[in-house]
Parts: sequence; structure tokens; C-alpha cells
Amino acid sequence: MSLNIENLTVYYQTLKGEVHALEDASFSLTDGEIMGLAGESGCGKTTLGTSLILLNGRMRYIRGTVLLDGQELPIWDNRGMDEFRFKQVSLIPQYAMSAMNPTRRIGKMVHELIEARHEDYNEIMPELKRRLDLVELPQEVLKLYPIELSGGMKQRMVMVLSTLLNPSLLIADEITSALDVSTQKAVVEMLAEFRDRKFVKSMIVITHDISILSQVADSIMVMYAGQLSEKAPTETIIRHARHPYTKLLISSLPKVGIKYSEEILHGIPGKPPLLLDPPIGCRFRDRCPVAYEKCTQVPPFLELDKDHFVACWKEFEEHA
Amino acid sequence: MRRYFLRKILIYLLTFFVAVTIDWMIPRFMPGDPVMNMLSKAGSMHAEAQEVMYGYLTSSFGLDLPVWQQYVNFWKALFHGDLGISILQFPKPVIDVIKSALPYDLLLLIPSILLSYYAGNKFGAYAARSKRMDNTLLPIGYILTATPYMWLGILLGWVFAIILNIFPISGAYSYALKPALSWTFIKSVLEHWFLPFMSLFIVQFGGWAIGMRNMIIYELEADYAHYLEALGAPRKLIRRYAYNNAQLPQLSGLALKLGVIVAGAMSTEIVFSYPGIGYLILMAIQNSDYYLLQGCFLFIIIGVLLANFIIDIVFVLVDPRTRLGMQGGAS
Amino acid sequence: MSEPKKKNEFLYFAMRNGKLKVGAVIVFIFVLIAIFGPKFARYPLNEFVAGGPNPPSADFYMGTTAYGQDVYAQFVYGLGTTFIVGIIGGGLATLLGMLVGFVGGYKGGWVDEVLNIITNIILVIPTFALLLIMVAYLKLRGVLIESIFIGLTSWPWAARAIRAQTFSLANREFVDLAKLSGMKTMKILFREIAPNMMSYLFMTFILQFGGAILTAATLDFIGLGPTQGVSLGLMMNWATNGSALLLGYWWWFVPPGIAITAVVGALYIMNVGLDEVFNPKLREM
Amino acid sequence: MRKVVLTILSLIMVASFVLIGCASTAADTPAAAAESTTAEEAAPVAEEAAMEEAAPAMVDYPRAETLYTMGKQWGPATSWNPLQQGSYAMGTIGLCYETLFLYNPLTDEYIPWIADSGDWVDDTTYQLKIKEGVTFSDGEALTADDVIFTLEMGKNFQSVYYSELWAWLDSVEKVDDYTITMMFTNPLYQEWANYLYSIAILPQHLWEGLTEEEAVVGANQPPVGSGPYMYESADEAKVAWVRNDSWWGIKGLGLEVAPKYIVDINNISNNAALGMVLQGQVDLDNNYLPGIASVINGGYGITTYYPDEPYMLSANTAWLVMNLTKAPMDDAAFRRAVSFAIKVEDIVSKDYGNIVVPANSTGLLPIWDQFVDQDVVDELGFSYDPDEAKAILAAAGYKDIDGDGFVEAPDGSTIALEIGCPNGWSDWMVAIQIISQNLKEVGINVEPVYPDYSALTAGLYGGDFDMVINNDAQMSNTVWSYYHFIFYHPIKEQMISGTGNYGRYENQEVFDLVDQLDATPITDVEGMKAIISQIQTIQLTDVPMIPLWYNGVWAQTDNTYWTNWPSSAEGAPKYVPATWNGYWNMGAVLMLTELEPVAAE
Amino acid sequence: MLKLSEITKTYKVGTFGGKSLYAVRKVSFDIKDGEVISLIGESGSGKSTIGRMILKLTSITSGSIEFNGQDISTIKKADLKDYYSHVQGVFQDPFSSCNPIFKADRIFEIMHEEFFPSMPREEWDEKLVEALHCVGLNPEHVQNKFPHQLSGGQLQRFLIARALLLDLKFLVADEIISMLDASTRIDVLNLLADLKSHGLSILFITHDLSLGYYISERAVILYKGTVVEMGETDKIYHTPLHPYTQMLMASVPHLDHKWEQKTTDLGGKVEDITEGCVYFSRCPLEGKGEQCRADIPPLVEVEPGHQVACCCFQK
Repeated sequence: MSLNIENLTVYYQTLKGEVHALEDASFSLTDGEIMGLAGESGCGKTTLGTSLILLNGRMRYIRGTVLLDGQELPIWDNRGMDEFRFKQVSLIPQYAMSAMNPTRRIGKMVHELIEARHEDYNEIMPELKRRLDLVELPQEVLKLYPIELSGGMKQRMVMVLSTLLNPSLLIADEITSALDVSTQKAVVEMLAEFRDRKFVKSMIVITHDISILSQVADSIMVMYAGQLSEKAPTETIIRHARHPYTKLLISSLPKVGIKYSEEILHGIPGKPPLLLDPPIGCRFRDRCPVAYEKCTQVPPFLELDKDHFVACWKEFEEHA
Repeated sequence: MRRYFLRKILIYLLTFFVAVTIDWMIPRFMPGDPVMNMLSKAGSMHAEAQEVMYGYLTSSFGLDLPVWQQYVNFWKALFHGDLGISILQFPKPVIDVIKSALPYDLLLLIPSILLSYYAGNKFGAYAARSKRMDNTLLPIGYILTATPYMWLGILLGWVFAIILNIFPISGAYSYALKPALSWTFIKSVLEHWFLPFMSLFIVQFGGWAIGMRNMIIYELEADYAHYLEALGAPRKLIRRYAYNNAQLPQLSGLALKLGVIVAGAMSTEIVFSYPGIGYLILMAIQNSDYYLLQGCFLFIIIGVLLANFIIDIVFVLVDPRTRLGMQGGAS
Repeated sequence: MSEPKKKNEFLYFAMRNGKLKVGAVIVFIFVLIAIFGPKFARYPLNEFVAGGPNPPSADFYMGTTAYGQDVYAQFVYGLGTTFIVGIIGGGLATLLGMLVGFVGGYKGGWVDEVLNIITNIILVIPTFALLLIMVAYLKLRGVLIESIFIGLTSWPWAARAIRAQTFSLANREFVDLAKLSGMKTMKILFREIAPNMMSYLFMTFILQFGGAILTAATLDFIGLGPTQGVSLGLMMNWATNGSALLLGYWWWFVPPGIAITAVVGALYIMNVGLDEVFNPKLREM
Repeated sequence: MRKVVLTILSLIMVASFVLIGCASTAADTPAAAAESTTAEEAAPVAEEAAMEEAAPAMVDYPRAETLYTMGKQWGPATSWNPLQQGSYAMGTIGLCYETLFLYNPLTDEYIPWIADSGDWVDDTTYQLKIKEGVTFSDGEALTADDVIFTLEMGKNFQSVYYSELWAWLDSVEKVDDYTITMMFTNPLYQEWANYLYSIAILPQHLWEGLTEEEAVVGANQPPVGSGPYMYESADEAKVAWVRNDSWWGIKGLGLEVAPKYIVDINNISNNAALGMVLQGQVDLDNNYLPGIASVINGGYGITTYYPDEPYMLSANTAWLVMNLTKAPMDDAAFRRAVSFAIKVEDIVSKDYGNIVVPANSTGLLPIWDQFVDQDVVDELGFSYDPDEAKAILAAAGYKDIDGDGFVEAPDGSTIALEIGCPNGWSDWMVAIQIISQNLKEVGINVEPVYPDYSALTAGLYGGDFDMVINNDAQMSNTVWSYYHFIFYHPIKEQMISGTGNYGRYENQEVFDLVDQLDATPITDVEGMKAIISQIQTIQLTDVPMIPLWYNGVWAQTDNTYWTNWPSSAEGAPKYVPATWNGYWNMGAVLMLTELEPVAAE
Repeated sequence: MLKLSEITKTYKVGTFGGKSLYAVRKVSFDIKDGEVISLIGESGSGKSTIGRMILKLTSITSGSIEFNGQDISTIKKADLKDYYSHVQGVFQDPFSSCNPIFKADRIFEIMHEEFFPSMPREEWDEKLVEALHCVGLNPEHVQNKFPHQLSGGQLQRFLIARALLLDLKFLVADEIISMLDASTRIDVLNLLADLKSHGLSILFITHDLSLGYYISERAVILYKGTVVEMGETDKIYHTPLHPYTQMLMASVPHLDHKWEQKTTDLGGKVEDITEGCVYFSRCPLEGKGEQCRADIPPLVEVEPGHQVACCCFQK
């Protein structure tokens, strides 16, 4: 078990009160696993991802434990987390395009960052160059400023940089959404390659695009309104999803080969609840076609089949 | 790169042209008669001779050519470094008058600008570290930058020159000295320089401190700062980056502020009777010395343009973004 | 987490923002003094009511000048002038800046290019020197003309900032939509773009307001201020001519400077407060 | 970055120092001076420069041996040309160039200086003897030739300020090296007496051959004169003179000037001037310093001519100029009403703190008291009396028709006038505020305005003004100068400075009287009085201008380094302690011979 | 209905505008009544520029656009308003399409003011309610709200309703669902298809090939401002001819099967070719030669209703 999360709860502090962005998330990740984290915007997937590395100004740690390789991450302690960051747990942020200091040459920035983390830059240098080759970046990029790189190149540079110290866990947050399909494909394939080469042990790939995940992830976890809905191996999610939300979500995705004139797809009616004052029980209740009275209680996230976790009363009932 | 500078230079040239044209217009549209003013100070009781004198002087400043010709001549003379004769300091050429004032401006302006820029930025960055410091140190900055230069100057003069009597109150060096490259003289120059320098320094210092504080707060919220934080980079490194980046808008702010600083220097010079160009301008206005006014204005323009140009170059050196922008150009 | 933006949200932050409150209160107090102060003046402005200089007393709240004029009367009237200069000078500069910035940022192309060059030229020319010369042309000067001149020379940086803002707004889709609705350019500028910049324009105005006050004070002080009326800058000028400080009449020289510093400083502090109110990024400092 | 900044900074500092430091030689040998001086003069310039380079150690003026003055220069000195009456550097005439006589207005004495004696041989012939042994500072003797050369310069060059002398001077003849006779066609005794102490004698050997422009417009730096001081240096901030230890006067007059150096500092502002006075940097300050009374009693060691109010001697008359070409100022009754409405006492006490004194109705300075015809003044003179002012206005038909509290002209037109003084002249600004208040109290609507100096003078000279304060007529040896000024004729389009009749008062009768006065011998006091009485009758009836107060000879003297300043105290020297142009030769130079250094501890 | 003939858009670059950059280069196609055409391309392909040119938000450098036989480049004032009453657009970001400081309804108010100034309030309100119903919105739920109080999907419908208030003939839908969540985007897409069946022509601009397939009859593939392939959707999707189209198709992440081969195309530094095939430097074809570098291959019809611009299909 490389990552083990129990009851992780993180709220957002806002004027009107606390936004329950992540509620009692418990799941684990095995070594070498690439887990896709999917869900609509505002479902808490980014909150989950970033809380594992850096709670930003308005995020409040409420409860829960995070064990990485058996060690507990003090995610509530900004300073205490420092030693884990980069080395144990690393991040490719959503904003990879602007993640590098615009006024420093990239190599110099990497150098300064590495030294600041008490590593020997010269020692790392050969590995850095190998990895640049791997992502097909010329070594000259180190002498360039970020602005001189194209979007795809910056994306790759950040990928290399984030994984340079071989972290145990890598969080890749919406890294493909700004890219063209062709580049998207290359970047995603590279992530897998990084895993294969053991630059990182396990990975959480956050995206709203399930079809991307279907290509690269070993497992997919679906979130809805701050709660975990379902987690299962990729194939299972795509073909045999059990949570009504997952099912609806998958069925609403247009695919090449489906035409409006031949088959009309449908979205999920309604909209997600406000997390400022979330409904009690299953949060998908209002939009769920199969909801019943039991759903006023929070469904636990249970392993119904092997590696297949679901949080749905109806499913529990049927399974039982 | 070359194109960028070509464009810049073109704008500077255009600015220079417009400014010089305005400059040329000054004496032609000013009210009052400078020669008359010059003579009116004579207070002589022999008016007949004055009339003859008046004729003499007027013709020697002659403005009897057609306007366009005067304009062309003005440019011609300008390229020969001829700015005419000062009325106030007749018969000294304007260029000489300005030449003797210029070193004082350099002495006052450049150190005060550079040092206040440096110290103010440091101070602002320091204040931005925590809310507590921000709230205690920053109001000082606001008060300083809102202080009228001359008011502060007079207060400083009063405290340090009159009450404590440790600094002289006026002039550029002791009246007991003649200019010479000796230690006594340099010491005297520094003593006289200190108070006007301080009043310029203090006000500018406040401005820079605030500017830096505002900028660095933005920078600390920038994506790269968050990314570095996520990679566990020490705060020191992040602050250093933020500081360096925040300096860029500060630097372009410096270019914009030069005009204001020049104004501040003028009033400071007046307060401390510091014989720079600002003081000359006041004298020139009070005495309708067109030619001197023209000359001073021209020098200020050249100075500000030059400073702007230097800032532009420095900017290109420190900010890679401008360099890239140059290649793309504006669409 | 997109935060709902509401007007009362701004109000909420405004009420919570110490900088804004402190700044606004100080400015407000001075505005009150400027408006109601004259009603409490015991002596008419600039009349020679006392034999000579008097320190502050119950009779002369702020003492008298070397010539026996009531400093309080000068101060409260001068404060009014200062605000007028700020409003007219700062207002005019903001208006001009708006005009140039809006048109340049929205129209783009050669119009923008030309306006940009003009802005740059005025920006680079030391406007204060220009102001000195312009002012020197007038035989008699009033507060109004002084303010107008200040406004005429200090708009460029406002124009530059507003242009950048307009430029980014002009490329927003709601502007496209307005165009698709057949709205005319000016209507788009003032009904679609300008309302979005109100906070920004307001902040620009505040900075210009403070700047105009300082510029006027400098002009007044070096004797190129209004030849008529009274202002805080003129008070300093008179006090300096009367060697007030050297002769120990601090009550004549110190208050106008403090008032200017306080008003301008408070405006600046207010501005930072407003920035924090309007810019969510800065709120959590 | 930091290093770069520091390097630039230090470079600039050093460069500035070098520029400032080297400015000395540049300032002492300006191109302009070289251009306008002749070959003969070029030599001393070079010598001077060489001397300075040879003795670099001499950089300062020892405090104990130097007299620091202030109050004359309102800008850097740029001319040492005694022919440039208005702009020559402090002391050019008096310290460097000398006049034939001195005139001490306090004692009404003509003191032979270069001249040994001067007498009217007959009505039209004046014979002048000059002292033997008078030399210029370059060693050349000053002889009759130099005097004749100087006077004849006025004949040759129209733009020389005394050229008008030759309208009534026929010829100047040399009798011997030390004796000269002047033949007049129409001797104007008063004016001649004035010239005797105001024309500086120039060295013929240096000035000969100069063109008119060179002579009149040239900077004449460094000057070579016969006086007790020689040019030492000059820069933007000051002019320095050094004592000529081989001055002829040591033997010839038995006098020695005390200060080794005189350094005159440029004025900047009242505030800076007072600051320097308080710091003890200035020994003799000729600035108007408001509030000086409290300084004198403030333990700074500052004294003035009088220990009490008004502290200062009177130097000139400040009067209200009214534009007589405009209604209602063209009405004598109106002017007279104005004269009764102004409370000069308020100006004197509130504005000036009693350091000036109210003027006599005639405006004649105290030194001319004997010429005031008290009978005329008693009958026609005015004093503050608002009721009288209102009565005069009412009688002349000025009534408030529209009820705004201000009178309208007899023809019903509104009266709205402006009274002006230069912006920044704080004492006058306050004065016109008071006048405006006073006039409003009697129903005359006059607003104070403060245009800039040049705009104001342009209006004044061109006749485009309502009311203005002026004080151009200085104290002199003769009352005539005062009347010449206020009744200047003929009236011209531009009444430029020096023509005092800015209000454009036209009255041939009084013009003739003034001319007649000019032609009255200075010894004929009774004759003068008779004419003056007539003038005063007309003056007080017509009120072409209104004398207000006497501006002082602002003089603050510091006793820290030098004592025995002129003062009203018994036994103290009785000279006018002023460094202004025209005052050194009115006896101020003698003050220098009386000064005593305070022995250094 | 709408005919684009060789439209080109260039931008001046360089200090004095010495160089020009092609954003769109000689693009021609037409859209018939009641037809949906997908304009597909990656960022920088010029697809949005074409949409903006149709909407007259961007000027046309050369070429012409005809709407019902009338050249739109010169129309002004009243004619322009008339044009806008038939041709409207909806954009990518629904939030940015609403002025954030006003209530969302304001966009309707503007329409009322600008297009139907004389229509009485009641009549207008009826019309509005009808339009909202038409896009599947309950007026009570969406009226009198600020944009941020509505979801992206609702707002996008809102904006479509705005266009429907007019006598709409043609709609430019520029990436209108790419910012919506998966659960709602399909509904907006369905709405578009619905409108089409009522006779509306739509230019559907997208980078997502599956969306293009779902809704349109014909597709136009753009690369660097140039049309590389166009034709009936089925033909293009099932037998892409241009190597670029092929690459795009291969990159689509399908839910049901994994990517076939590893692509190494990272679109790194690409050589700028001004004369010649735009795809030259990335073209993997063995047969590419000097001719491709020198000449711009014209669009040729390889089969009925399927055109491609590649030198392989020239002869």
C-alpha cells in the first residue's frame, strides 16, 4: 500500500461559512497504480489532490489521516509538510503553463530549487538530462526562459521537474485540459512511461475527461459533490459501473460513431448541490433516478467486488 | 531586439521633437517683457539712458524674424549647443548657466532615486512578510509618500539646521569656500547636500516601500510561487523570486515617476537654496528669463528621456518577457 | 470554488477592511472640517484681527499668522480649496484618462497607436515643468484654472492603466455579444465596459485626487499657485515667506502640511484597502 | 544588481564633485567675459587664473577676517560693469570702483573721495580737483584723464546711464593732471550733485577703445577699479572681494577698511535668509525679514540701526500708484477720498510689526524733513479718516446706487478695481489686503490681486493697471530726485522703470516746477523750499499718488564677528548700513573702516 | 445560405508591420439551410477567427462572405442590424458572455432595446418566456439572477434563447460546450440539434471530434488557417485521408478501446512555411517531397462530398 487515506475531510473557509469540499474520503492506492480522479467541476477532486501536498490559504484541514508508504503526512502543518513535498509527494499543477518563474532561466530555477531542497544539483544533472531526452525536450531548454517555450514544452518541463526527485506519489491536476488532442495523447502516454520507469510509484490523475483516463489509468475514482462515489479498475468503471452517477456520466459521453440522428444521448438533469450547506445523506440524491428513503443517510464507501468501491445504498441492497 | 529599440527610439525622438517645439514656443507666448524686467531692477533715475539700453538689449535678443524662420534657427542653434543668452545672468550663455547647475541636480537626484529605490524596495518587501509588520510599518510609508517635499524639507531644515544646528540650511557648499577638489570642500558639499537629499530620499522611500509591498503581495500569489511552495521550496527562495519579479513593475514605475521626482527636486532645491536646475527654473520664471527657462526645460526633457531610455534598456536586460515580446511585436 | 460576487460582499469586505476604514474616516473628518469648519470660524478669512502672531488659544483655535490673521479660518477655507483641486484636477485627469484609455483600448489599431504615442509623450515630458510654464503664462490664476492645468497634465498614467483594463475587457465575450446586438461603440464603452471598471476607475480617481493635491501644494508653495484665494499650499507659502517656523510660529506652518499629508496619505491607504476589497486575491493577507 | 547600483552611484558622486570642484576655474574665466574684454584685460584674467592654480591651498575665507553680507544679489552675479546700474555685482561701485564724492544722507554731507574738492566757479562752470596718489588696483594712477574719459563716455555712448548729462553739460576740460573744469550750458545743480557721487571713475587705460556694446553690455570680469577691494572670486552662490592692501585711501584718506574679505551671498528667500542670520552665517543682512523684532530680542546677537521700533532707517517711500488714465482714478476727488480711507497705521503695525513708519503726506523721506512745508500739509495733507473719505466721495457724486455696499461713479457706472503687487512679496501682499479692506469699508470696491512680478511691471509700464504699490525712488542727496520721479515727464507710451510717473499724471505747471528745482543750486535751501512748497501744494491737491509708508533700510547686523556697526547709539558710526547698489557710495563704505573684528578667543 | 469564398485573415507583425501572419488562409465553404457544419481544428487553427469573421467581429483581409447572396463585408448600420437579426453567435465561456456586474437577464433587455424598441413590455415578456421554454429553461428558475447564480449549462441555453428571440437563420456556435461539465454538455448539444431540425443553420466550431461527429452532417478540418480536409462527416471520420486528420483521429481517446500506437508527435518547434503545405514539417508521409514544400496543395475532391488538400491526392 503506497497511499492510504482515511476519512480525509477538508473544508473551505468562505465568508458565508465553510464549504464542505471534501468529506470523509477514504481510499488507498497501491504501488504503481495510476488512479484517475474524475468528476464535475466543483466536486472536490482538486481539493483532494492539492490537500495531499499543500493546503492553500482558505483550505481548512478538518480530520482524517494520510499515510504514504506507512508514514503519516502532516498535511495540516505547512512547515512540517515541506520535507515530504517534492521528495515523497509531488504535484503537476493545473497551471503548469505559468508554474515557472518567468524571469529565471529554467535551468537556474531548477538549480536553485534543488539546492534549496539540499540536494546536489550536479549529481542530479545527468538524470535530468536523461529525462529531458525522454520527454523529447532539447537540453537547451535549461538555458531558456519559460516564455520561450511552447505550452506543450512547458507542460513537459514541469512534468520532468515535478518528478525529478522520484516522489512516491504524484498528483497530476487537470494537466491535459489546455492541450490539443494530439499533445494530450503524448503527455498522457508520458505519464504512464514515468510510472513504468518508476520515476514515481503511484499517481493520481485528476481530470474531468473520463475518456482520457480510460486510456491511461489503472483505476478510476469518481467523486460527486465532495464525496467519493465509486472507485474501480478502469475497465470496470467504463463497462460495469455500479453507482448511478457514474453510469449516467458514462452514458452521456458522446463517442465517435454516435450521431444525434441515430442515437440521442442524455445528460444528467439538475445541478450539483451547493457545498456550503450540503444535503444530508447521499449528495446525489436529488438527481438520482433510483434514490429512495435510505439515501437520506450517508452511504459508506464499501468494497462490493474486489477493488470495486461504491457508495450507494441501492447497490448495497442489490448486492446483498 | 533591434526593432524594439528602433520603435522606442522613434517614440523618444518624437517626444523630443514635440517637447522641443513646446520649448520653442515658451518665449514666444510668455507674457511680460524680459528686458524691461531686467532694466526695472536698475531703479536708476535716468530713464533716457535706459531707453537706449532697452533698444540695445531687445535687438540683441531679436525676435524680428518670421516665425517659421525662428523655429528653424532655434533647431539649428540647438544642434550647435547654443541655447541663447540668459537674461537673468546676462550676458552669460544659457548653456553655461545650466552647466554649472547640472552637477548639483545629478548629485541630488541620482543618489536619492537609486538609494530610495533600493532601500524602499527592501523595506516594502520586509513589510510584506507578515500582516503585523504590514500593518505597523506600512502606514509610515503612506505618510512619507504623501508628504509634500518642501514641507518636509523645511521641517528638516528647522530641526537639523536651526534647532540642532548640525547642518547648514542653504547653499551647495560653505560660503567660506571656493570650489576646489579638496577634502574640506567635499566635506562641505556633503554637509550641504545631506538635508535636501534626505527630504527627497524620505518621500521617495515611502513611495517605493508601498509600491514594493503591493507588488510583492501579488507576486506571492502568483502561480510560480504556489508551485515552488508545493515543491517544498523554502520561503526565502520564494520571497527572493517574488522580490525580483516585483521589482520589474517598480522599475517601470520609476520611469513614470521621474517627472514627479523632478518636481520634488525643484521644490526641495528652492527650500534649501540648492543651486540646481529646479532653482534656476524658479528664478527664470520670476525674471521672465525665457531663454534660461527654455534651456532648463530642455535639459529636464533630455534628462527624463535619457533616464527613461536607460530604464528601458535595464528592463530589457532583467525581464525576458519584454525580449520575447519584441520579436512578436504588437498586432 | 468560484465565489459568488455580490455587491454586498464588497460592502462586507469594505466594512471589515481596516485600511479602508481608517483612510475613509480620516478623509471624511477632513471633508467635514472643510465643509463645516468655516461655520465655526470666529474671524473672517485673511482679516487682520489680532495685532500679530498669537499661539493657539481659545480665542484663536489655531493661533494667528505673523500679521494677526486667524490661522483657523485660513486652514478651513484652504482645506476646502484643497479638496476642490483634488476633485477637479483629479477628476479631469481621470476623465481624460478614461477617454483616451477607453478609446485606445477599445478601438485598437492606429487610433490606439496614435493615442499611445501621445500618452507616452506626455508621460515622458516632465509635466511639472510644463505646468510651471503654463501657469506662468497667466497673469492671474484661480484655483479652478490651477486644477484644470493639473488635470490636463496628469492624465497619461491613468490613460495607460485604463487602456490596459479596457483592452482586456474589450476582448471579453459579453462585449462581442453587445456588438452582435448592434450596440454603438460609445454605448458599449459606457454601458458595458465602464461599469465593469467602476472600482478601478474609482481607485484611479483616488490616486489622481491625491496626486493633484500634492501637485497643487507644490505649485502653491513655490509661488505659482492661485493668485487669488487661500489654499493649504498657499498657507505654507505665506508661512515660509513669513519665516514662520524660524520665528517659532509653528502653528502657522505645521497644520497645512499635516493636513495635506494626512489627506493624501489617507487616500492612498484607502486605495490599498479598496484594492483588497475588490481583489479577492489580496484579501487573505 | 546591488553592486552595479553602488558602482553607478559612486561614479556619479565622483563625477559631480569633479564638475563642481572644477567649476571654479570655469566660472572665473567665462567665455563671455573674455569676448567682451579687450586684449589689455585678458592679461589680468590669465594672471588671476594662474595665481589660483599656483595657490590651491587658499580655498576659504577665514571667518574672523571675512565680512559676510546678504541682501543685494537676487541671482548669481554676472556683471562687474559699473555702467550696468541695475545688475552689477554687489560692491562693484563703492568697493571696487569709486566715485568722486561720497554722500552721506544721514548727515547730508558730501565727502570728497577721489575728488579733493569741487566748486562752482561761476553759474555754469564747475571746477573739480582730484587727489594725487589715487591709483587703480593694477597700479596705474588715476588722473584727470580718467575722470574726463569716464564723463565723456556718456557723450560718446548714448546707452551709458549718464549720457543725458550731456544735454546740459557742454564740455569737460583738463586743467592739469588733477584739475578739471566742466562747462555747462544749463546747469542742473541738483542732478549734478547726484552724479558727483554716483558716477564711478573708470580706468581709461583699460576701457579705451571698447565699442559701445562692449562697454555697456560687457561683463567686465574681473573688474579693475581704484577702490579698497579687489575682485576675488564669484560663483552661483556668492561674490567675494578681497581687500586691496595697497589702496590709495590708506595714505590718501587715512582710512583702512577692516574686513580682509567681503563675501556677498545670493538671496534665495526670506526664510533661507533668516535661517542663515539665525545660524550666524551673515554679518550684515539687507533683506526684509518679517518678524525681525522677535529675532532682535531673541538673543542671537543681532542688532539694527535703532534699538527699538522702527529699528530701521527709512530707505524709500512706498506709495500707491493709481492709473490716472482710467476712471474713476482720473478724478482728483476720488483719489483724495482714497487717501483718507487707507489706514496706514494698520499696515505699519500689523503687516510690518512697526519696523516701518507711516509716510508723511508728501512722501518725503525723514532725511528731507526740512523740505516738508508743514503749512501746506496741515491744510491739504491727509490722514486716516474714513468719514472724511466718505464725505469726499459723497460730495463728488459717488453713491451706492445698487445697494451692494459699494459706491458707483457719478455717471452711474460700477466701480470694481484691482490693487496689485507682485505675487510672493509677502509684506506688500498683506499691505494691499489691508488697503482693499480699508477701501471697501468706505464703499470703494477694490480687490487685491497678486500677478507675477513681470506681468505686474508690464502692466504698470504699459498703463494697464488700476492700483499698484511702488517704491522705486530711493533715498538720495536731493529732493529733486523724488519729485523728478513722481512727476516724470514727458508721458510716454511705455513708462519704463526709472520713469516713476506710472500713473501718467500730466500737469505742465508741476513739471516746470520740478525742472526749476533741478536748476536750483544745492546750497540755495530757501530757493528749493519755495519751489517745493508750490509742488507740494499741487501734489496734495491733486493727489497723483498716495504716499503710504517708508520702506526701511533693512539691515540686520550680527555682532558675533564684527562690532561697531552703524546705529543710532551715541558715538556709533552714522552711516547707512546697506550693501545695495548706490549705497556703498552713500557712505556705507565708511562703515567698513569703522568695523572692529571681535578678537578670536 | 452562407457562402465563404477564399476568406483570408492576416495580422501584421514586426515593428512596422513588415511581416504578415496568416490566421486564416483562403478558406472556402458554404452552409446550406438547416445544415450543421463542424469546423474542427486545434488551437491556433483559425477556427474561431472564421466564426468571428462571419459575425463581423473581425475584419476580413480578403475574400468574401455572402449571406443569402449579399456580401456582408460592406454592410453597415441598419443593414448590419438586419444581418444580426438573422445571424447570431454563442461563445465558449458563458460566464464571460454575461456582463458580470449585471443580472443575466440584461442580455435580453439589450435585445429588446436594440431590436424591438417599440415592442410593448407584455408582448416582449411573452416572447421571452417562449424563447426560454424553447431552450428548455423554466423562466421562473432563471430570471432575475446574476450569472454566477446559474450553471454553465443554463447560461449557455440562456444565450441560445437570446439568439432565438430574433428571426434567427444562422448560428455560430463557437466551442459552446467545451467549458461545460460532461453531465450537461450533451443536453446543450441536443438543443442545437433540435434547433437545426427546425431549420436553423449552425456552424459548430469545436476541437472535440466526437462532438463534431455527434451533431453535424459535414465537417471542415482546419490546420493553421487552412482547410486540409472537408466533406461529409461519416466519410471524414471513417476514412480520413489527410495525414493530419488521421493523426487527429488516432489521438481521440475512446472509452471503449485504447490508443493503438504510441505517438511521438509533440508538436514541438514547427518550421514555419509560408509557401507550401502547412503540414509539411509534421507530415509523416513517406511520399512528401520538395513539391509539398514549395506549393500549397489545393483541395481536390477524391470522392463525392469529400475533399482533401494533400499532394498525395493531387493526381
